[in-house]
Amino acid sequence: MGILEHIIILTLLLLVAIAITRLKDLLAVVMLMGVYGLLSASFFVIMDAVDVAFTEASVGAGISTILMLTAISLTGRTVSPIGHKPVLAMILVIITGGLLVYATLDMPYYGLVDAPANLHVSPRYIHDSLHEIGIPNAVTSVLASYRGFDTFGEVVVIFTAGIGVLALLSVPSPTPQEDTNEIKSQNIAMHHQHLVLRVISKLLIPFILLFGLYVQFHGDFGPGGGFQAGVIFAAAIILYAMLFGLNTARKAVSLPLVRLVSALGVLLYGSVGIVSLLNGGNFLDYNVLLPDPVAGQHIGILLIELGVGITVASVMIIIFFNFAGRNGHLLNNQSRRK
Amino acid sequence: MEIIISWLGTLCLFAGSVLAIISGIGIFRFPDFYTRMHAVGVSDTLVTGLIVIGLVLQIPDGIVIVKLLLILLMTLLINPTASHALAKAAILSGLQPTLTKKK
Amino acid sequence: MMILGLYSYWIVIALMMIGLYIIIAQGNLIKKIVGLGIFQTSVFIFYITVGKVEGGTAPILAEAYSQYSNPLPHVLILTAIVVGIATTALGLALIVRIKESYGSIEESEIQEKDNPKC
Amino acid sequence: MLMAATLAIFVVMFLAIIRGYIGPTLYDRILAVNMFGTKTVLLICLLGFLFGRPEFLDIALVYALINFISVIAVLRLSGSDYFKNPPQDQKPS
Repeated sequence: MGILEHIIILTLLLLVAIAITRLKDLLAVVMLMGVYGLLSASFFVIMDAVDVAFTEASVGAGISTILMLTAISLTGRTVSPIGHKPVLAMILVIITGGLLVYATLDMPYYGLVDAPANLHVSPRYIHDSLHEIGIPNAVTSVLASYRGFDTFGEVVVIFTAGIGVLALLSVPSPTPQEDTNEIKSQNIAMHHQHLVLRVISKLLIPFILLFGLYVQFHGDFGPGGGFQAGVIFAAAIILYAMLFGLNTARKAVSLPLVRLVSALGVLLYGSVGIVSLLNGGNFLDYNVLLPDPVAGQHIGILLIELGVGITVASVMIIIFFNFAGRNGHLLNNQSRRK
Repeated sequence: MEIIISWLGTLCLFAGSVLAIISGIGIFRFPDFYTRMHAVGVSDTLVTGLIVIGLVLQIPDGIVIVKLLLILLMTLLINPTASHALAKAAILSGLQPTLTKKK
Repeated sequence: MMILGLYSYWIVIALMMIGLYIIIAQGNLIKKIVGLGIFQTSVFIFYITVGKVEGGTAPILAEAYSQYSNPLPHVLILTAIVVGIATTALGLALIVRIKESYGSIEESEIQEKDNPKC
Repeated sequence: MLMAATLAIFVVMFLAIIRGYIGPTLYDRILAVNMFGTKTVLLICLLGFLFGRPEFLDIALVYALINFISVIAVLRLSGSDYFKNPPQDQKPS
């Protein structure tokens, strides 16, 4: 069961990847990258990795497409052809691939129950996590509790990337006085052009935000958690910025505040660790947070997932606004088309 | 009664699959953007509706039905909107439909 | 049996090599980032495939199931995906700045501007 | 029947990928990606039922929403100056 879908999806993935190498139009490449993301997410569903599929769905098909598009709108669309045939690259790639294929001959076959990778720590996670941590989603308990320190590192990496984008791309925001009239006229022009979209989005945006919160707090019981929720939350705000103009969105979502909040998320995560140190446990050992260890785990996981969600959402918003703000006309007054 | 419902579900799934393949052929074979648009835009929502209803009829579990209906609702909102936006953007960008086929 | 058992690894390798080929052979910087993305996804697929257990189900524990897939690779890849998009954004930001100062995102043109003599 | 529907979805996905590859205009590609997205939503629903754990439909819901956002993003962003002049070779090489 499942082997047929498995093979079909992998073959489709390969086809899309080959198509991507052959296309010269960067927009088409980005579109196919979106397809690639959707396909790999479906593959993750077949592989039982529902949390990963969740993340890949919101990141690979959503945010990454949007970021690539914004970048392309700043750099141009065509790929100029290279003068020579890359024979050397081809040879190198074929040799490496051949060696890797040779190495797979020693790999355990797909899906073996007693493959070495599945014998080491995973039985502990599967058998003991329910009464050690007390939540059914083993992925969340490993992510937030057993490997909490690792996840802390990942959150810091995301935060650092946000700072990096800020350092590279941030532009001084326009002064509010000269803005107001311009925003109004743009708003009217855009209102005519995107009427249907705006009405539907006004219905959808609250729903998406609510759904983001559901994913954030339901992550203990089903697929979801801070990473996915953060991305979904940011996607809703990006949708708002795209349909109502960047300047209007800047008014609704204060960027200095978002910058502050992105740091607060990391701080929240770290301070949970500090509090558990003060209570006499190890760093990020939630057992000591409350008298009852399982309740302590609950509150600890809730807090650090919140920290993750806040940081991820605000970093994604920072990244998008800085990319889009780089090209001042990108989202504001392009409605001059007839 | 249950047999009828499950057969109804199967029927919905079957109709959905057939329509899906027809729309797939449409997007592949039709000559220009607007005809392809109509093949997809018209059938996509119906296919989603049929398959989701087919799945609803197959399962008695409450929360799953709620989620499926939520998906159906979202699709009913999103698909026509996306089709509308796409067609409007195409016509505004000056893409002309192929009116007569050149021989 | 061997083909079925190793098929996913071979596809992973093919995807990885396609990504590598794009990174080496294409001159356009955005295309290189796309190649990096393909390479990265191939690693994700590899990890997830390794964690799959035949007959297992998603590692969301419930009474009715006894066999689960390995949750550890899921955790590693879940965080890796979000970190991946953050680093991709950083790369794209660098490319935007390169475009602004060099006026091009083609590797050969950038090199010409750096060393006009060669 | 679930299996047959899944296979039908795969066939449609394949056709959509081909349309996304050959284009020829940007809008054809967006159309193909949009269709691919809705088909992925269905695929996830069907796979959940096929593997006997249909409670993970949240993923399909996310797909539907994110797909909408990315289609809107393409349409909004493709209005910028660089995109108005399409490249000379519209066909893939």
